[in-house]
Amino acid sequence: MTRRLGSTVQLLGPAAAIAAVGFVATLVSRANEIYFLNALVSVAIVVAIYVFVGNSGVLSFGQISFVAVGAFAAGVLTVPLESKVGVLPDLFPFLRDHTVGSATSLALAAAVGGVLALVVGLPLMRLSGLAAGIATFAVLEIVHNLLREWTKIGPGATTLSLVPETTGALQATLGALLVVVVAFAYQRSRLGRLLRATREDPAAAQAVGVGIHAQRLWAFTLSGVLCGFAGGLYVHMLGSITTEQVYLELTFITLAMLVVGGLTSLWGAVLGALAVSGLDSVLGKAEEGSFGPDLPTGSRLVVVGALMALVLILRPSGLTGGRELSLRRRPA
Amino acid sequence: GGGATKVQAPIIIGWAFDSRGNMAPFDNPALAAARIQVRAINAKGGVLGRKLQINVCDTQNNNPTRAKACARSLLGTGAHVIFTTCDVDFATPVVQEAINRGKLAVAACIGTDQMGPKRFGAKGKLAFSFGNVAQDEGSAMAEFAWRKGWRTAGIGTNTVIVYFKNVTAAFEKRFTQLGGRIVARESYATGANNVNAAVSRLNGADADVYVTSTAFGELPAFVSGLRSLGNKTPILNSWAGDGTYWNPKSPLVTEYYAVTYASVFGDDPNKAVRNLIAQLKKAGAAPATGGFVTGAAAIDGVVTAIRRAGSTDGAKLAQRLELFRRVPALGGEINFSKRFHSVFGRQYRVIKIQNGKPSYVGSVKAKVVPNI
Amino acid sequence: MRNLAERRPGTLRASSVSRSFAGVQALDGVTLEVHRHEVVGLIGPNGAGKSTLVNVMTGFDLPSSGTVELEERDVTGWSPQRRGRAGLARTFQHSRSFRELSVRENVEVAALGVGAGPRVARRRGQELLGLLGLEARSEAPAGALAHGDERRLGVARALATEPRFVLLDEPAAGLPEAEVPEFAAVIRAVRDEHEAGVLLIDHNIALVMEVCDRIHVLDQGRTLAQGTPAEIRSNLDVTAAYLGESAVTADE
Amino acid sequence: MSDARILELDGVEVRHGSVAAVRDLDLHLLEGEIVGLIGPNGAGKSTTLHAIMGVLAPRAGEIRLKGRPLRAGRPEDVARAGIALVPEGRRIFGDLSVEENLRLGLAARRGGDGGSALDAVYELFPILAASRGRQAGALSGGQQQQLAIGRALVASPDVLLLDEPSLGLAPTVVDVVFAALAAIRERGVSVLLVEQRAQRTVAFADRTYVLGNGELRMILTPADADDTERMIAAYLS
Amino acid sequence: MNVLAVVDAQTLVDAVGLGAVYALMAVGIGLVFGVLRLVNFAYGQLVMAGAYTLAFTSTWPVAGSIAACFAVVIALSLLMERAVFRPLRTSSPAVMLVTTFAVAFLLQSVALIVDVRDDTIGEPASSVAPLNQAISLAGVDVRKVTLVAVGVAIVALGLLALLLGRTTIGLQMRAAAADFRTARLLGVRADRVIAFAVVLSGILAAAVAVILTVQNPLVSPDFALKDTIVVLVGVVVGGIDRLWTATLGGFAIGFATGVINGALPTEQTVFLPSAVFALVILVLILRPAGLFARGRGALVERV
Ligand SMILES: Nc1ncnc2c1ncn2[C@@H]1O[C@H](COP(=O)(O)OP(=O)(O)OP(=O)(O)O)[C@@H](O)[C@H]1O
Ligand SMILES: Nc1ncnc2c1ncn2[C@@H]1O[C@H](COP(=O)(O)OP(=O)(O)OP(=O)(O)O)[C@@H](O)[C@H]1O
Ligand SMILES: [Mg+2]
Ligand SMILES: [Mg+2]
Repeated sequence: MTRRLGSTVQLLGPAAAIAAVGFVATLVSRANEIYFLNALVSVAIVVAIYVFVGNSGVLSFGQISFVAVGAFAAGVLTVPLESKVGVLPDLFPFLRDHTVGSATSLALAAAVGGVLALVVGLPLMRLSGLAAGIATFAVLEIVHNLLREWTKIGPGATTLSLVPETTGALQATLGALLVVVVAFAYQRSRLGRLLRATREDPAAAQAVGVGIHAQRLWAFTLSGVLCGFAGGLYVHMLGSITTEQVYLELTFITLAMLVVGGLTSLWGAVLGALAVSGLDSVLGKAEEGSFGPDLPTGSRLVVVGALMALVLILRPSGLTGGRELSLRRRPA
Repeated sequence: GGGATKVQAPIIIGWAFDSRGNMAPFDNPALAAARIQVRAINAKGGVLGRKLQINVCDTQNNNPTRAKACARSLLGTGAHVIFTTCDVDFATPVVQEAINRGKLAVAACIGTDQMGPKRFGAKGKLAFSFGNVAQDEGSAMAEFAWRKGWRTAGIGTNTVIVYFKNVTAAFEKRFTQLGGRIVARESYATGANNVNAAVSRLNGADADVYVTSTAFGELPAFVSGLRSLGNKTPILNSWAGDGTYWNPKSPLVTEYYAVTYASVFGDDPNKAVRNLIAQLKKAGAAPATGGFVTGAAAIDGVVTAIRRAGSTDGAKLAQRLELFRRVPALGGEINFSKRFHSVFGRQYRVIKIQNGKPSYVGSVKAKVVPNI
Repeated sequence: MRNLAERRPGTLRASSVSRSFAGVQALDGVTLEVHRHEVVGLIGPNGAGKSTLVNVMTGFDLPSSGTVELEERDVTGWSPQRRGRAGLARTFQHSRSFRELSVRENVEVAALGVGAGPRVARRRGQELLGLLGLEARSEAPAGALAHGDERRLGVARALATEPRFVLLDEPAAGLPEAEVPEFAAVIRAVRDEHEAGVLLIDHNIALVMEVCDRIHVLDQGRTLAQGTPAEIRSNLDVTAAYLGESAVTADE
Repeated sequence: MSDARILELDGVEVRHGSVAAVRDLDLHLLEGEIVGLIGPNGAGKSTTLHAIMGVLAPRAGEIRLKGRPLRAGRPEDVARAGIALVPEGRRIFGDLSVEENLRLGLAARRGGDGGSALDAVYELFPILAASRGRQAGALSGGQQQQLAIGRALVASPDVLLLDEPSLGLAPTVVDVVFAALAAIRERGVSVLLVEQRAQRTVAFADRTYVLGNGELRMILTPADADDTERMIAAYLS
Repeated sequence: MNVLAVVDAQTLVDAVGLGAVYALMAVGIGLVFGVLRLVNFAYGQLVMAGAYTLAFTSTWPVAGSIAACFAVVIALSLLMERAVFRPLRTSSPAVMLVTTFAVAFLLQSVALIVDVRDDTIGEPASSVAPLNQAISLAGVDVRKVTLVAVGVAIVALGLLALLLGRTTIGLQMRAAAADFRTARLLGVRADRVIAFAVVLSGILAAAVAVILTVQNPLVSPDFALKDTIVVLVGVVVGGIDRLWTATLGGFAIGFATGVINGALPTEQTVFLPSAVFALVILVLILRPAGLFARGRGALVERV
């Protein structure tokens, strides 16, 4: 009974935080709303990354490539038909001649992200440690390079514009909630628990019948699905996207969010994403002089960098200590 | 009505710009020049009896979320026209916010043909740039090279952005039309560590001129790379290579040419331009390149359009702008067309740097805008 | 002494297994069988090849030559996890617990790993933590256990897979002398109640002599002797190579 | 044997987070004395040794070496002051060779010839001599244990702390280790020996402290070794 | 091979130059990894700081300017060690790596603020520019800086190999890397040992700063950022566990970049990154411990 209650808290806490952010988004001005939407989409992306990185303990720099293909898939598929030939003249005919609704495009983005993750994960999930880190980084580079240069599948080096802006407060909230619920269900499931065992000690996990490759591949693929979906949310929030926006900087900042929150817990992923994107937005406004005296221009980045470093130095296991939300404090 | 004495509401120009990021070197001077121009226009009574007012918002290195928030808050404060940063990719979130609300979206110095229907579909009719079309610039560079008697060229293309690529492609097209010959084609990209290799190979090619379009760290690497090999062949760059801020002191930059909007070295042939520079200097915003002119020119152009349309309605303004033929503005005449929502046919200043000393050495105009 | 029936329900067999590392012949043609319902002791000096044999039998190492059979199937090329699911469990000489997981989760995950459902896993976890005297620590992270407790957790985890054979690499190392008899009872229970075959490596001679049905002695990668505890105790070679005088006198 | 208390724990309390693993512990070693420390799993034996080395900071009480308080948080200083530890779980450097592991033990050695110290260890544990150049991580469990003991010995400490040194050792080698401890005591080195072989330890040591649940239960003398009841009582409760 | 026929001597010389610079960075990164198990992503920002120092002191005499560069980079390395690496020693590799991201980001943002001259990105540093001049050897232009880079790389690597392999402090460095706590228990003054290694890697970063600014005089906040990423890839592909293999990896990726760039016609290079990184993945799958690692090496851990 108490255990059931405890696990409910683990889901309800993050969900409540997301709902609260979504609710506030509906109260603020149109200009400020975007910051809240951005925070919610960040939650979706970071939790999607957490599904693999947090549970497996394998650092991946490649997840943003699934966000990227999700974003471009959802974007290219929803550019209005009448403009497509003009704006994206080189597309493969089946992409050029079809346009779907935003909801469908999210499903397709998830599918594309998942398929790519599965294909990539098949060979890559045999690796661990730094080799895995660099190999997944190579995936990011390859996907980025293809998206940037191959104009048959997208806009190439130029911005993908004219994407319907359908990620509003409601959609962003529901989207983030969906990702969190899936992530929670996975980590509570048999597969999630087996993967966490491989994280702690691969050899011992094997000894009790757990296949490391298979478990990692499951999580990697699921993470790919969620990343693709989050990418779809992202592009429909911005209405446009460039390959540079879903590349190195996003990779680093989302990983930083995850680690700042606490690498090994869902609550950490949610909290880290909200905290860092919230801080960034507030400082951005402060630089503009919204809160009394102007901060000097550029100091936003310095402060964000310094605070992230500081959290990690003082609390290497993150704001949450890598633990789920709980009613009692666990004895250390 | 009897509103003669009543103060009319100002026409608000919302300007989303990047104060410190990658685009700051282009955005800041353009904005500063625009402010001076607005003051001058207001001193003469404004337009349609209304004063102009610039509201700004810093996109903080063109973070897309920030950019969108900027556009929304500028529109929220009643902006009639939205100005954006000088790169079409960075500008997209702002442009889309504006044109979706039926407002005119203007960039002072975007240099590609993308600012318009080509990028933004039907609503892109509302998007314009007062920068030159890259094709026009490359073509003008070819005219200049031909006039100097250079008959063979070695081309180094920076592939990192479309504008750079378009300039050299247009140069090649026009230069060969004129009868010139390309003896080497090398490419490099910002951040890819291959500019030095490209330099080595260009050095091996015997050409009358080396042509490139680049800025950033690759620019001094390109120039001093060739010069430190003892190569004295002239180098011709686009507006991206204007200014002396990047000049290494050793070896001194020499036999170096760049085309630009205006000479910032005190010797521009146009008195209005020299005046504007003086005022900018006084305001502590001395421009590093000639791009600032576009800020003032854009204000001139928009004001002309407002006058002609008698309104600030986006669609009406766009209609007028498309009809611009040789419309005078600070720094040169402005042409737009249905195809090009960026300026073509403007006169370029050619700057030469010899032994580290920059000076204005003449003007050039593209005779045709090549299809590339 | 148990009556060893002739017909065996199942056998774990290593046949002529050799394994050499750069410059070291860790195993040299070792043949060893463990039947279900029996406890086989594996002893020998440090570096004799005992752990290497366990590694080869459980798939963590490949033999240079020789085969491993599990109940008439050749499993030599199988992965560790496949063998684990087929009923082969082990503990590690260096405890390898899932440090960030709780003690209870450590055991439950092992049950889940071989295909048990969550409910079964929870029940098995409770049982085994009770059996090994770890209930009081069940919610502590495994990384916070004292060394001896961690070794017991290893045994619990191996048993949670309901193995047909379990290979214990020095499970009693670090156990207080006073608790050894209790631990012996656990091993017998594994044999008799869980009906598993046990291969027990330990340097605690008293324990080995007491619970093993048969003992296999390795020295420098080769079989030095095999037999009942009594036979081994009186084997002079074994005394010289391994037991030493003090052990013999102390236990007598 | 002089009566100087070379190492002294005075009312020491050590915590792991909120758990007090050791409480109000008084313990001392005289010069050239072997003192045993036994108790059930989780009693706090290893915690005590870690507190002495300065790895864990006592919450209360004081630890003194030759009358001078030891500062927590700087184990290297403790080691250099003359205390060596054979840690639980061996903690040898798996990627380094056997000889390099031993040479690392010299880091805390104050003067003297490092080379001959190594030779003495090789003589004590011939298997190490035979594996000098091998990667230490490849050694068997018992061989690694011998290496861990040897590594502490080359530092030629004044006080030697051993956390279950006989763990994983073949019976013949256990005899070697106990003999070696007796020998270094003769050189005036003090030894604090944590063991699970209670009976042998009590018989061997000059005094044996029994810990239970973080507290000192009793102190046994060699005479108690044959008193089975007393020994068992020590572990119960 | 045909590809090689296309590559002329000039390309090879330039490729060796790039390879040598990357090798130096690889040594610096590998050294810190060696003692701290920490991949210092902020290494590029040390180089950047050095380059800015050269830019801001470009009116000074060359020697003074270079000395200032070394002083700043070494001081910054020590500061990083004290404020960042030290508290993180017992953290997981992921935390350490991400923290160095944060530090890199921080330093880059500071540079963005410091770099305030007129509205331009970057500062030209040219006091060391004469090193960019070439000497002609058999018709091939060899820039002096290439010779310097190759020389410094060889000497640095040689000295470090001696240091690590032959000296007590080298042994202690390796021990502190493997198990920091136990090393301290043995009396190893791990703080000093690590600070020493960090200073060495700082010295290398300063040398790299000088060499890079010779050819790329304009210093901007993202100076050496891309290079660091490329070198990190090279280091892991080569085998980060050993200084030698890490260095070879760094050299190889620099050299290969140079050669491939020279061999391929301009218009075909757009998909080059995909090809290169596909190769990286292939190597890592086939040899996870690194291309140059002996056997599968450290990967077969005994259980
Ligand atoms: N991965 C390996 N690489 C190199 N040598 C190894 C490896 N594994 C084991 N060895 C060597 O094989 C021999 C046998 O080792 P093993 O661990 O099997 O001994 P053991 O009988 O378990 O000894 P102990 O009682 O000390 O645990 C030893 O000499 C050991 O050094
Ligand atoms: N890192 C840790 N975090 C939290 N608790 C710990 C930690 N290490 C030890 N403990 C707890 O402290 C208590 C004493 O542990 P300690 O390791 O000192 O016992 P011990 O007497 O050495 O036992 P053993 O005989 O099993 O080695 C135990 O309850 C243990 O669970
Ligand atoms: Mg063993
Ligand atoms: Mg202990």
